[in-house]
Amino acid sequence: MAEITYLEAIRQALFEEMERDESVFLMGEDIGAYGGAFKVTDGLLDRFGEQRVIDTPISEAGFVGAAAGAAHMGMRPVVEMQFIDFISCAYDMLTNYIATSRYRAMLPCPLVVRGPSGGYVRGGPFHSQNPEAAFLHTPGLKIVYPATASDAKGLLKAAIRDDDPVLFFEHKYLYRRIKEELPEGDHLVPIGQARVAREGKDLSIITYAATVWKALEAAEQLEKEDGLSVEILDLRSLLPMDDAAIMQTVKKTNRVMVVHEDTRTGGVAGEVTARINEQAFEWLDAPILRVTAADVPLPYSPPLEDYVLPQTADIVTVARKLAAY
Amino acid sequence: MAEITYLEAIRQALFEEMERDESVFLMGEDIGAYGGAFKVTDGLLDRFGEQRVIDTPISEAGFVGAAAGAAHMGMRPVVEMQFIDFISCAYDMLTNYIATSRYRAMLPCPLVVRGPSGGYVRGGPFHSQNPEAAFLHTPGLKIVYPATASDAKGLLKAAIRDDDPVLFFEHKYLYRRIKEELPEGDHLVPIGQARVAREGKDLSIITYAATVWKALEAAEQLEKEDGLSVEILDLRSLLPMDDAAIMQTVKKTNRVMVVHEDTRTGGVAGEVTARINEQAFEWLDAPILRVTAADVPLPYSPPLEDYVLPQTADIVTVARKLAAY
Amino acid sequence: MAGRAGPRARGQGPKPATRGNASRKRALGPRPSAHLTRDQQLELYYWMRLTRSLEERLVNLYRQTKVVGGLFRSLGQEADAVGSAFALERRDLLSPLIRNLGSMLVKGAQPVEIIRQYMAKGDSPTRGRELNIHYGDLDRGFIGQISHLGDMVPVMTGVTLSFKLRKEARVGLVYVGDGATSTGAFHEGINFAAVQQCPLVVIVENNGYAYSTPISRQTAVVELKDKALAYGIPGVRADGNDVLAVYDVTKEAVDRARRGEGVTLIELMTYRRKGHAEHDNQSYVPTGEIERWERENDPVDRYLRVLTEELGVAEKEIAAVDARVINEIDEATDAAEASPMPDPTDALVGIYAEPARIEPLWYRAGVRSAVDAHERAVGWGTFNG
Amino acid sequence: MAGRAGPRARGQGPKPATRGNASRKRALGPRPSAHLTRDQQLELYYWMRLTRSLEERLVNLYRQTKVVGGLFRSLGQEADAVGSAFALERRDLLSPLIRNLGSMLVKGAQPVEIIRQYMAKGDSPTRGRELNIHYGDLDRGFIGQISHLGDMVPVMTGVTLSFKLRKEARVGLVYVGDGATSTGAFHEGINFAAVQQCPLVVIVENNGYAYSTPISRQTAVVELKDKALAYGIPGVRADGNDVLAVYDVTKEAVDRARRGEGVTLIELMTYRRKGHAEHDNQSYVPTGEIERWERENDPVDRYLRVLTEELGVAEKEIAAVDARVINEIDEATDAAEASPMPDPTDALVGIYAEPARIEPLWYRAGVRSAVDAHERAVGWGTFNG
Ligand SMILES: Cc1ncc(C[n+]2csc(CCOP(=O)(O)OP(=O)(O)O)c2C)c(N)n1
Ligand SMILES: Cc1ncc(C[n+]2csc(CCOP(=O)(O)OP(=O)(O)O)c2C)c(N)n1
Ligand SMILES: [Mg+2]
Ligand SMILES: [Mg+2]
Repeated sequence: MAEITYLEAIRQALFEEMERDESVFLMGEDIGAYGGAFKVTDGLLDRFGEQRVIDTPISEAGFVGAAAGAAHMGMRPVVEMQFIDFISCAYDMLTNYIATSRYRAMLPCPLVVRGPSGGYVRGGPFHSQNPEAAFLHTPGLKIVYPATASDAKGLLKAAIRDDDPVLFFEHKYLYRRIKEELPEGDHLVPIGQARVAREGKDLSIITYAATVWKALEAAEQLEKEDGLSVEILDLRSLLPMDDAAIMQTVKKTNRVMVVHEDTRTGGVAGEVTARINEQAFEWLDAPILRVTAADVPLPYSPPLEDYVLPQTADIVTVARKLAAY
Repeated sequence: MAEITYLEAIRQALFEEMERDESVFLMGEDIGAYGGAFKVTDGLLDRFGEQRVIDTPISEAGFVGAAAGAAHMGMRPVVEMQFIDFISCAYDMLTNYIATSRYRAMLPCPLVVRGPSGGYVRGGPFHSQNPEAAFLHTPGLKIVYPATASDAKGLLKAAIRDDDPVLFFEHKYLYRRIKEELPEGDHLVPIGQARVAREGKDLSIITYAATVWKALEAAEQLEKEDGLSVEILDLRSLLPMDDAAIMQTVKKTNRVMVVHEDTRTGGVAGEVTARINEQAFEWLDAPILRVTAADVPLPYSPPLEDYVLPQTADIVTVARKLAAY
Repeated sequence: MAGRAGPRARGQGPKPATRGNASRKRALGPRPSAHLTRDQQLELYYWMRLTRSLEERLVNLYRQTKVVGGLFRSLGQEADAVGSAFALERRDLLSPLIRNLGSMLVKGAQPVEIIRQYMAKGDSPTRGRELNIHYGDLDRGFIGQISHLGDMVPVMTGVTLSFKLRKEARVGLVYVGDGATSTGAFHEGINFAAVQQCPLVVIVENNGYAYSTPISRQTAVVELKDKALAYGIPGVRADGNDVLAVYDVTKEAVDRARRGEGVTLIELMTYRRKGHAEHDNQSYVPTGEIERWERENDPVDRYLRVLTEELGVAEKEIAAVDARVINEIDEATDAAEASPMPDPTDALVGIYAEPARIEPLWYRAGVRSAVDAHERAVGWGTFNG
Repeated sequence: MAGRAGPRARGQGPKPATRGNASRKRALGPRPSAHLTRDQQLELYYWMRLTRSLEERLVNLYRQTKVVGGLFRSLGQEADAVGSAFALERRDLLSPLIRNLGSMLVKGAQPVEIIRQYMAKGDSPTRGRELNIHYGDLDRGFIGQISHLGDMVPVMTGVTLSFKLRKEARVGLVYVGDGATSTGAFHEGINFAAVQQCPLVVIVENNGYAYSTPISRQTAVVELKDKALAYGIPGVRADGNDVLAVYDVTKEAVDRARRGEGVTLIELMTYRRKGHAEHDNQSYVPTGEIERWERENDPVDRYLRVLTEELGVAEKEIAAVDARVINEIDEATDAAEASPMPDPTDALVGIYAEPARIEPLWYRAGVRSAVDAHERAVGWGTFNG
């Protein structure tokens, strides 16, 4: 079977779920005839028609809210943010209406909001965001952020079938950069389970999305240059978070680094650190160290962006410090 | 000098700053003739007129954005959210336009967004929120959340004079429940400095807003019943966070609990924990424990709300566990 | 400005009936209400009376501090809520606001549910999770609102979009206040619905105020029906205190939507005679305004006159309805008062489909209830719906 | 739907000039442009030519991969940007969008700044922090946009509110595209400005598309000027490809605002001849549409005819302007190419007034620059303005 990219994996997931369940339909800006800003939905209009691939006005709150209404009635809307940065315009709708729907009104709201996220692409402050932390403290939502083509496909299919609202973040840096062979058939990856991206015994790197690849780069280098055996845990799901998998790697290596691309203060790493601290404090031989972006809006010029975002060399530096601790 | 309430302290701050600087003006829903849903701005219309106390249409994004524009032009807008829960409607404006303004465009944006926050008042899921965590990972914003009348006044005056945008959260449970004598004259409390609310040596409780009072209650009980000496640090400012004060109390007691009213996952406690872990790991004799709300939208019925929110007895329970660790 | 405050300024007040007539003329052939049976005519009265009396009962309970939180009235607006909801079929869905108790009752909401909600009881429709009339039931055809104004418009756009996609001949009705027309959600929702030609009816209840804010500070348009012009949809205005006029104008819009002709915006002229909520003393209202509406334009009085003078309904038939209403409310009150408060740990149930219940925080394991109770909060009466 | 796609469907296309005339007729007495001096008439040509030639230069740099990120064109829309900005005074403030390079140039933006921005240089106005023409200068009277569409409307409401509060006789002008009229921010911003009677002019640039989305899928209104009716403000439509008509209609609105008569919405009919950004192949555009606009309705060609045939400007005067433009752009290009890229650690400066600089992350202390560079990202050409 042929290798496919992260982007094609997402398109396959949409295609297969729309084939499987006619209540699945898409809404978003320019997703029809144009096929989406990144061509993720390319070809879907031809296959499924205007009733199921709906170009919307520029109104994120409007069509995310509409997705909620349709979901109440038994549809399975999948909404695209042209760039995930625009999800901020639907923040109220997502956190107040959608996330609380089942709890306050016993009203299921199964929908998916997906879109291109993340930096390393010279997108500047409004086309590079990682919004996961802003939604992490909203009970009722689920959040996934895959790092591989296989997880992108499996998690999106699971998200569409999930009975609760799921935010599905896609890393645009990975769209066409990574390829892999995917398992045959109806490939599903359960939401809420982390993945060991690399086995190791000396220290653990807990991360997700694009920085999984930087961690892998760093691990290779550390193995070669320092003979360090690094374990990498790819969270994949941020909400719910896989505490068991986190504690397992912590108890195995006793040294932990949390890496993410988002800014440091208030980022997901804080939550991960707090959970480890509560559930595995005794197993820690060193402080949990964070490698993240600096606390600024992401600048656009390459030297600035590269300086602000976490890089492989940063992970190497911190890993050495951790190993020597 | 007479004792005044937390609410009167806020009104005094507004009054004094409007007297001092005519570029200060207010916008919000029903803040003029009606004096605001909680009467915080009562009397200000009579004193300062319709030009400086502006009733707005129901458009949080609209008038928060307007505040930004006015701020660019040298005005000092102070915007009221009728309930802070509605700040979600201005989330895009605050995080994308306002927070980035100085950095991306060298354009100062000095404004204050304030409003009644928090629970313990049977307000239900949409009139009880604590939105601080949603903004904590937005560089460019400042966030304060006072627990006392004195800090409410001093921090609001400082926020209005600050050259950057400040989110000023007021705890509605405290509005009329606490009273104190305020220092004479131009009382300012610098943003970014925590306050030791109670001296102690056995363990530290790091908290802010209404739960400062629950921590104080618990500390009294622990002193009486267990002879435990509890130190309480009131953060007051969440962004920037006073790392020095945090590390000082950690290094003094070596046992730390972080308490907040907001939901647990993704809450501010995670960030505090991560900072302590990085900067004072060696000083920890026990895991940092969190006392927070449960991860659900805040329900309205008293037995449910009381069960979901952190209570004094929870702090006592966890403190005993921490002391015995 | 002050002079322009309040509806009177815009020539409403005593005689909006004429506007109602205007909207009646728009009807092709006989007015839809001409086809109402005598039972249905009486039923309209029953719903209005039930709405008013139920709210009056809630006021008593509120005064006895048995209501948890604020109390919201629709006094003087009963015709707008009842007449519009009555124009829907059973399969249709409506999204009520805080002044639409009447609409919910027409759609099958039970008085005992309402009282349990206000008393935060464990067997209330939301099991004590949400306030006042914030609840829904898709089977009966009404959906629960949230506080954030405007948000229900996009939601109902999606509800009716699903009707369209599935080719179901169902219609959706969403209410917004004059104030909520200023929200971005209102704009984005209607615009999308108009483009998609969703079977949606948008009713703007113009009751003169948004909390304390008169329309003159809410918008520079004189007639809110003109908001429709920005979306390429028809906008009509009718007398919201004439229940038959409300029924007529809504029925026409509902039929139009069902025919697949898309969205209609209806402005109903009415007046909020009570404060925003029970705590609000209405100090901002020009003197005499409330009294004049009460005296000259009470929707129940007006309909009573129609019933007795035009439709030949006998006093004793009216009295029978009144008696039935009081009786139902008495029974509902007794049942609600007897209801239990929620079990605290129910707070952990149903945030997700899976897991159906979240674990209590470790230090709460085994704890059945919170330890310290809190007194009624000062100022909580000001919480909005 | 497809049939209705694109501007042609709505009877635009070849002869919008008539509409322009319509708007001229609206002017009381002689059109404002009748008072333009000969120098000003030539200046208008200069700005349009500078806009077009500068963008053409940027295309060359883009093809040489010297532009970092996407490239946005206003080809065929130069008259709308230039004519409207020209109607402002120096003290007035405008908020441009991605198609308003011309407006910024009129307001004093320098070609070298624009090229430095596109090349992400360290001495660009945003020091490499923001993309393309996302920058501003209050002294020169233009404010930097952010990507989130609609957000600049409330911001300009606040800017002009401050003019009103301080009784300054200044005016604000904000541009929005046809697509951005669907945003909640547009609605909330205009509505508030209308209520407050702010000295604000809102220009809706109707260029037929929002990215690939034709107006028929953006809104159900036929003329975007009718959006004004929802806010109780005047709405006018004019020919956006007739620079004098644009100047006239804008000048009238600006004067009106300066007189304290409040907000005006202007719809300018134009056409986006290039894709949303340089990467966009416009496959969604009906065949012939672009060519027809180019052939029959190019704003520069049209104004050249006016200059030479009606205003008696000589060919060689035109040629002189063209030469001056090319010369200025050459110099700007050389200067921009010679500019340095930013110093990486400048990324830590100026997020707050205090502290003026944040500390580098501990593991970066001493590190001057990031270690691994990244190749040009696939698909980044699709990034929007
Ligand atoms: C987005 C938002 N902002 C503010 C509020 C607070 N609030 C609740 S009701 C209300 C006034 C509503 O007025 P209107 O829409 O006219 O409805 P009415 O109460 O008159 O029926 C306000 C401002 C809210 N609920 N939602
Ligand atoms: C809130 C928001 N949603 C989506 C986008 C992505 N986007 C950028 S430009 C664009 C189309 C804009 O069309 P229009 O407003 O007509 O302006 P034009 O490009 O035609 O000048 C879109 C959808 C955005 N920038 N902001
Ligand atoms: Mg109202
Ligand atoms: Mg356009």
